[in-house]
Amino acid sequence: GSEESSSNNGSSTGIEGDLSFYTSQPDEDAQKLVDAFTEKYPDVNVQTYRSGTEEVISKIKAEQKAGDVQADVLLVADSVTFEDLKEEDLLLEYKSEELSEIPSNLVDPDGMYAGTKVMATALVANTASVKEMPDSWNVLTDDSAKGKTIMPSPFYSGAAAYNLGVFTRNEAFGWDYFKSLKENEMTVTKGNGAVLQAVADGEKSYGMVVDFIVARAKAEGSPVELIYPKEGVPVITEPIGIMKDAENEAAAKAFVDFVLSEDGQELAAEIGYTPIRKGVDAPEGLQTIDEMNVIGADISELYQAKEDDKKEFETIFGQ
Amino acid sequence: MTTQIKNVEKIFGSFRALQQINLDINEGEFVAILGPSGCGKTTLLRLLAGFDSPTSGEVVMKNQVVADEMSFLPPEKRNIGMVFQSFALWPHMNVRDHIRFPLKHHQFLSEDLKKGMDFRVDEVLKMVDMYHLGERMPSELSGGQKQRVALARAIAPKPALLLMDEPLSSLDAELRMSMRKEIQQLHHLTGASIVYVTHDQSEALAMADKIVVMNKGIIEQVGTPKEIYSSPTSPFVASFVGKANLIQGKWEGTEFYPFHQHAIKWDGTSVTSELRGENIFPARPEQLKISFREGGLKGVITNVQYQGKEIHYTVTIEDEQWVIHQDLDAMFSIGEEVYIHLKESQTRAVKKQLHFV
Amino acid sequence: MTTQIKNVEKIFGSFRALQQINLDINEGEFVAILGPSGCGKTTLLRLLAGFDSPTSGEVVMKNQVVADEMSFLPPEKRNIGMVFQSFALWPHMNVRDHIRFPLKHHQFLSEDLKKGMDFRVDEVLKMVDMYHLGERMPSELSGGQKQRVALARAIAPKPALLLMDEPLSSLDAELRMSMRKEIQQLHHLTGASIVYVTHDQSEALAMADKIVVMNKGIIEQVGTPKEIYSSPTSPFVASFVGKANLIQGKWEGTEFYPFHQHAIKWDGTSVTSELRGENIFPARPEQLKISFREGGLKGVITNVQYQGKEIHYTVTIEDEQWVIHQDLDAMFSIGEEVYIHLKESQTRAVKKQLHFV
Amino acid sequence: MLQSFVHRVHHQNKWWFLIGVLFVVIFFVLPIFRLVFLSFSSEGGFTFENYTSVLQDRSTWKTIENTLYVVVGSSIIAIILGIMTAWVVAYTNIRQKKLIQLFIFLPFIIPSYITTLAWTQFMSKNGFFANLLSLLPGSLEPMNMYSLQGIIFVMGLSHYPLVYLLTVGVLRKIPRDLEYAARVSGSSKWQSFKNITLPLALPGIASGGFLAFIASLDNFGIPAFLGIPGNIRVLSTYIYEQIVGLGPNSFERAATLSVILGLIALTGTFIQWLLLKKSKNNETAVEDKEPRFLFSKRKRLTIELLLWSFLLLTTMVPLFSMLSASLIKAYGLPFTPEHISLKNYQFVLLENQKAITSLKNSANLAIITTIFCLVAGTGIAYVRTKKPSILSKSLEMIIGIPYALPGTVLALAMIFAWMEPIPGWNPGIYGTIMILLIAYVTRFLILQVRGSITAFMQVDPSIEEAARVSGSNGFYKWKQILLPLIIPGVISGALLVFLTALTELTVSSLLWSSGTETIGLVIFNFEQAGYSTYSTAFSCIVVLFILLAFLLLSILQKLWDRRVLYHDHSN
Ligand SMILES: Nc1ncnc2c1ncn2[C@@H]1O[C@H](COP(=O)(O)OP(=O)(O)OP(=O)(O)O)[C@@H](O)[C@H]1O
Ligand SMILES: Nc1ncnc2c1ncn2[C@@H]1O[C@H](COP(=O)(O)OP(=O)(O)OP(=O)(O)O)[C@@H](O)[C@H]1O
Ligand SMILES: [Mg+2]
Ligand SMILES: [Mg+2]
Repeated sequence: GSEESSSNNGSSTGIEGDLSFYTSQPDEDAQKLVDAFTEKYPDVNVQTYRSGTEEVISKIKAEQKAGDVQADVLLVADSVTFEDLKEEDLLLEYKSEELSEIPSNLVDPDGMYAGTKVMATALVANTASVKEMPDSWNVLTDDSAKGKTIMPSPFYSGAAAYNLGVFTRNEAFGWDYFKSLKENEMTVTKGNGAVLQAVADGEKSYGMVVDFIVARAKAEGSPVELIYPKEGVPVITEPIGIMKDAENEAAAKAFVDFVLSEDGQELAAEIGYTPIRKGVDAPEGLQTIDEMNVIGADISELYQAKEDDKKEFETIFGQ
Repeated sequence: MTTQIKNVEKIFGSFRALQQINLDINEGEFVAILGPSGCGKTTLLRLLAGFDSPTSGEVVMKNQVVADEMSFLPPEKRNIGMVFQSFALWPHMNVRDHIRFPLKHHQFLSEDLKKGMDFRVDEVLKMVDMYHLGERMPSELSGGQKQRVALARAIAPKPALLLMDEPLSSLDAELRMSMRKEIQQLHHLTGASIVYVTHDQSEALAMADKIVVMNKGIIEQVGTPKEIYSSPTSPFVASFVGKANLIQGKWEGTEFYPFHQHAIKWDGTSVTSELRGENIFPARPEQLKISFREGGLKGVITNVQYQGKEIHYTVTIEDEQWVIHQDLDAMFSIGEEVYIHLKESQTRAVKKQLHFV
Repeated sequence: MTTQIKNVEKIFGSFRALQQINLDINEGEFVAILGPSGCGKTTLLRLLAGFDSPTSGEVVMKNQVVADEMSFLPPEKRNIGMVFQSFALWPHMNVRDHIRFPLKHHQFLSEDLKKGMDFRVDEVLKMVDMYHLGERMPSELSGGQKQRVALARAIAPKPALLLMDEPLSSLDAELRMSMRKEIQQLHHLTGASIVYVTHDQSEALAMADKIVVMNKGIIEQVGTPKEIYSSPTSPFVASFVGKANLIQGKWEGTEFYPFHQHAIKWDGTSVTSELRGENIFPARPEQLKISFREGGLKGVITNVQYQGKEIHYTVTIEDEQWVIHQDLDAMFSIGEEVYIHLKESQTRAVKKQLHFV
Repeated sequence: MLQSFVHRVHHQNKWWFLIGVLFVVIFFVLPIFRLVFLSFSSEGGFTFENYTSVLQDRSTWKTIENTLYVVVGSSIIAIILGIMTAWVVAYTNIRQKKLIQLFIFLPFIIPSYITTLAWTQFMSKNGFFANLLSLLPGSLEPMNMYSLQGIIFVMGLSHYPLVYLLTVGVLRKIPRDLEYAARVSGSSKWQSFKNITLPLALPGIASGGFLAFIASLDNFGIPAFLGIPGNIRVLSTYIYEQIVGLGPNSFERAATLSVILGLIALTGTFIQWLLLKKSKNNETAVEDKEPRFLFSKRKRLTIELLLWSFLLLTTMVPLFSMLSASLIKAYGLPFTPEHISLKNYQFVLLENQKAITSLKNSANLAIITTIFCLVAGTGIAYVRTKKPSILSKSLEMIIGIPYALPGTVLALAMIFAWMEPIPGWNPGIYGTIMILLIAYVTRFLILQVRGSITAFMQVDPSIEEAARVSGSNGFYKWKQILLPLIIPGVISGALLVFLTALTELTVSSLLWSSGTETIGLVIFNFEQAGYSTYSTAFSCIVVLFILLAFLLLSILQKLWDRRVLYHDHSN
């Protein structure tokens, strides 16, 4: 319905029509976001497709191969993924006005995508089995934690792959860190959810995991504690971008603006995420972007080295 | 319904089950197919029914080709009924439903049967003496009872051509007699053509208008019961139907010299030229007589079998074993030396009653 | 193997298939069970085999109770073999494997059979004339061929008790004869006890040491073939086995006055007291004679059936239908008035040969 | 006139034939062809490069090896357990067979991630089983679940109901006399089982075993959960890794691996054919539910005890872990009264719209899929058994492949095939619920086909011939003769289709669109967002829902049995 959106008759905003939104956010969160958006733009009918980051991207690529990408707006876990789409020339350049309030290192300089929130990968500990909370990533290589640690697999989780790239490019860690993790019998599991479950269960004592799900579980009463290690944490930003051949560009842009706007960011915080916009408070139990000690690496380098990193990881963790 | 089988051949894998079969079944005719186990009777019947198609040759019904190598008319379009040798009862249906099924679905059912369906079910059930077992399932029936259901199912819709594959083989003599009568009555009333497979020659002789004797996939002889019984044209028919002892010897005109013994001369007027050509005299067990009176062929009694109303003797003559039936008037024991004569009266009697049935 | 059936009863649902059955089967005895369709023959055999247990009563083998209401010895522990009426061939095994199977598994197999297994398979295959079909699967066999496989499988291991349920019903007369001989030979050689179910009285008469006549779930009479045939103790046995015409009349000692006609007097020395008590004279079709000679019972010929070596007449006498077999010497036609006599010789002949077989 | 009949019959058959071929081509050949095509393509066009690179990779061979271990091992476990349970239920005089049957199905309907999780907890170093073992002498340790054995074990347990379901009916239909014939021939119970019953039950066993085989090939949840920590890759997880790796050529590599997996599935089909080659029709019987082995009270009790402990272990372990997780306020809290609440159920049922929608969607999808498969699958099975030609055999082969492919791959193939079936023409199926329906039919048709083939293999041709000489070769032959005889097998197949379609996840996760979420997706979404308490609560509701459906079905079946089959005298 792009031809309708160009004619400004009737509706207050002038933005209307169908908007196809692909995302990897949890269902409920995506729903809240869409609800808030349509409250503001009642004439836009948002169709959501939600799945894991990997499935979403596969779907888009399959659609591309089959001849027609259906998505207009895309919001998935990490920037490396977007880097890949950018490479394949699937994205539309859009520099939203709201970008001025977003840290520039979390935004693509070419305007293809921009972060929407901050998710740090931190340490989780089981409060029943760990009496003294550690403050460093090194606890994972400590003898006392031998066989009691767990992390998500970079083969299955985009966030974990990103973390792998960041950690190994950081002097304090490097590949040696992962070698010692292996020596300390680190278990690798499919995703963040499984890591949290294993720690909450008491099957493991420590895990590497995204911060917000720990905060949620803790709030509900699970016996877990969230720790931001002093060396710093890698963060992913759940970037948002517009697909190149989006049918409803106007609505897509409005959607991106909304997500980055103050309203949108407050909604994110309300749901339980650390907002990316300066001046919006983080929810209970999570650090704000200002409090965090972020460790990072060059995105395009990460993107280029992704396959090699995974291979290296496999040689270390393979039997 | 007139049916013709023309030059039909049926091959299973490499086994030739039927060869060069030619047969006409006329409207209202009762044809019995007689032959030893494995000779191809069932195979022939299945071709007539339309379950299989011939490897070559054709089947014609009502002057229309219903089956050849290429295509065939399916059974349900042929106005037939069939009693399966293996019964082929439907395990989930009770006796009554078995008989009702063809009445409901047979495509050539007459109007009055359509109306009086329940009446017909009862009638047929009574006919086969299964009225009291109408609600039984096949698994609750005895072997003979199953066969009677199969029979009842086939005859219920009064088809134009009834194919029966040993329909009475599991029944006792008494029941078999009464079933025979029922089938004959049905035959008379409906004018259906009947093809009746049996291994029991007395059944074939008693019921059929025409008997087809088969052996190893070919037809040996076709004829009326009398022809088949009294004038076999092949040794096989003579021994299979009449249980005849095939006696070697020399023919001179209508005279026969068994074992080329010139002292003994039998009258063989009724023996067919085909058998004469093979230097054989077919002597049925009841055509021979055992006595101590000299002048016959000399032999020794080697086996005696009591058969109630008669006794079956095995007599060894010149290294051959003949079977002779005698009534109970005279008695012989194993080892006794006896003389064998041809009963004069037999041949004459047979001639006499040729005009009879 | 001695086997006793004591007071056995078998009930299916509400149907009483066997009642009060008492029977002894002695070591090496050949017992034929004869009876109409549905009388309980198969049921009895299945009890002996150990497939079912009796509702009450017990089965004893070798002085050991093998089945009563509570428990039963499984078939494989009984040293038996069985021919099933429905063949029960294994669809996934070829003919040869069918026969090899009991040889491999039978728990009472003699040492020489164990060694010469393949030889025995060949031997049995030849016995039933199936040697050339050893590799065939059951689905590729004709009805009679299947039955022969079932027979071969049962006799191959030479069990001590052979149970045969109509083992020859699908075979032609010739083959049946030769199978009979094989079975008798086996019987003599192995000394096995045989229980042989049949609906064919000539088979029972010819083969059995002892005949058990059953009807509607009870045993009517047990006896030697001769006793059963010549001295039936119940009207059922007389008519079922001997096809006797049950003639009403008055007995005075051993004299019988048919239809209470004082002018005609028949000698009934051989008739059992049981039948005399019921005022019945059992006259088998061949015991009567039709003639124009006055002095017999007057009747009218109502049906004539040609039977090859003899003719079966139906004669109506005082509203009753009698069946009389005559040889071909004399001929009568439908509607003719005739006189019926009792053949004098018959009674005497029967008496004479009682010492015979 | 007769002549024209002959021709018309042929004509009609041709039409049916054409429709059938068209159906298979569109639903099966097209997606598979797109996949094979992809495996041979690169930016530059046709190439073998994907194959050479995949096959030169050492880890591919290691993966194939693992896959074979897992698939063969778990199929063997499934077959053995399936036969044993089927035999006990079909032949012995144990009590409560209906209930037992229900317990046998349960592992099949509990989501496999729950089963897996439960077993890892049960078998963990300080879990229940370890405690049990410590009571025994010797230093026994529970099996390490993160290993090949662990994967094989859990997969075998999850797939044995397939074998059970297709075997139990076949066993009941074997005429008693065939076993008795073996017993009078002197063979013991075990020998007659081995030589007679087993070969005669082959149609069911081979079908069930084949389904278990290809189900293990496509299974992703178990090897993902247990294999990643154990660093064990099988084809399904490896393919997934390729796809989500998002490198250049990732799809092409995935397609190539899928073709290899498809070839393994075909091997399964061939093995199945080999097994079935010798199997011949029995004389036709109805299901004989009377027990054939009457065990004494004591023996029966022993068997019942053994069976029930097995059933309770395989169902109650996961079921209890699922139930307790769903009743707890927050994950990880001990299962004590103060932590128990129904708030998760409240959330799922009342506050979350999607859960209820998904129940409706999945039920609709499953029912329509089942009905469609029932008709088409039974038709195909009929042709396959009555006219075993090369064509009908290839048909069976092709239909089996989509069930063996990993769901993700099939979903991708569906997108390729259905978004623009003809380049430039988008029929508007993709993006609606229709695409899910089509995908389900494509994926699950084989379940019905196998179920129905199994049933047809038990019907002797003479049964049908008798109906035809009785004048019926159409509707009534089917309704009154064939259907009643095949219905148990057909229902088994339909049940499998229904149950698997109901909780399908992997295919749906790529093909759904808003408004068409399914049960599997909702559970998956909860799980991914870290709400295991919700996902277990919802799983419990689903299991309950299925149990109710079962109850309803068995009542319906009773009515059908009573009304339609045996006492239908009305027309
Ligand atoms: N499918 C088959 N494959 C190979 N041979 C077969 C097949 N069906 C039948 N035959 C053979 O064809 C011959 C004829 O079989 P058919 O069933 O017609 O015999 P029949 O005359 O009915 O015998 P019976 O009196 O024993 O029933 C037999 O020798 C049989 O073994
Ligand atoms: N399961 C059953 N339920 C009810 N009745 C049965 C069952 N099995 C057999 N009968 C009945 O028991 C009676 C005896 O059956 P059986 O099979 O012993 O007869 P049979 O003497 O062998 O007859 P045939 O010569 O016809 O084989 C029959 O009337 C039969 O209908
Ligand atoms: Mg036959
Ligand atoms: Mg019987």
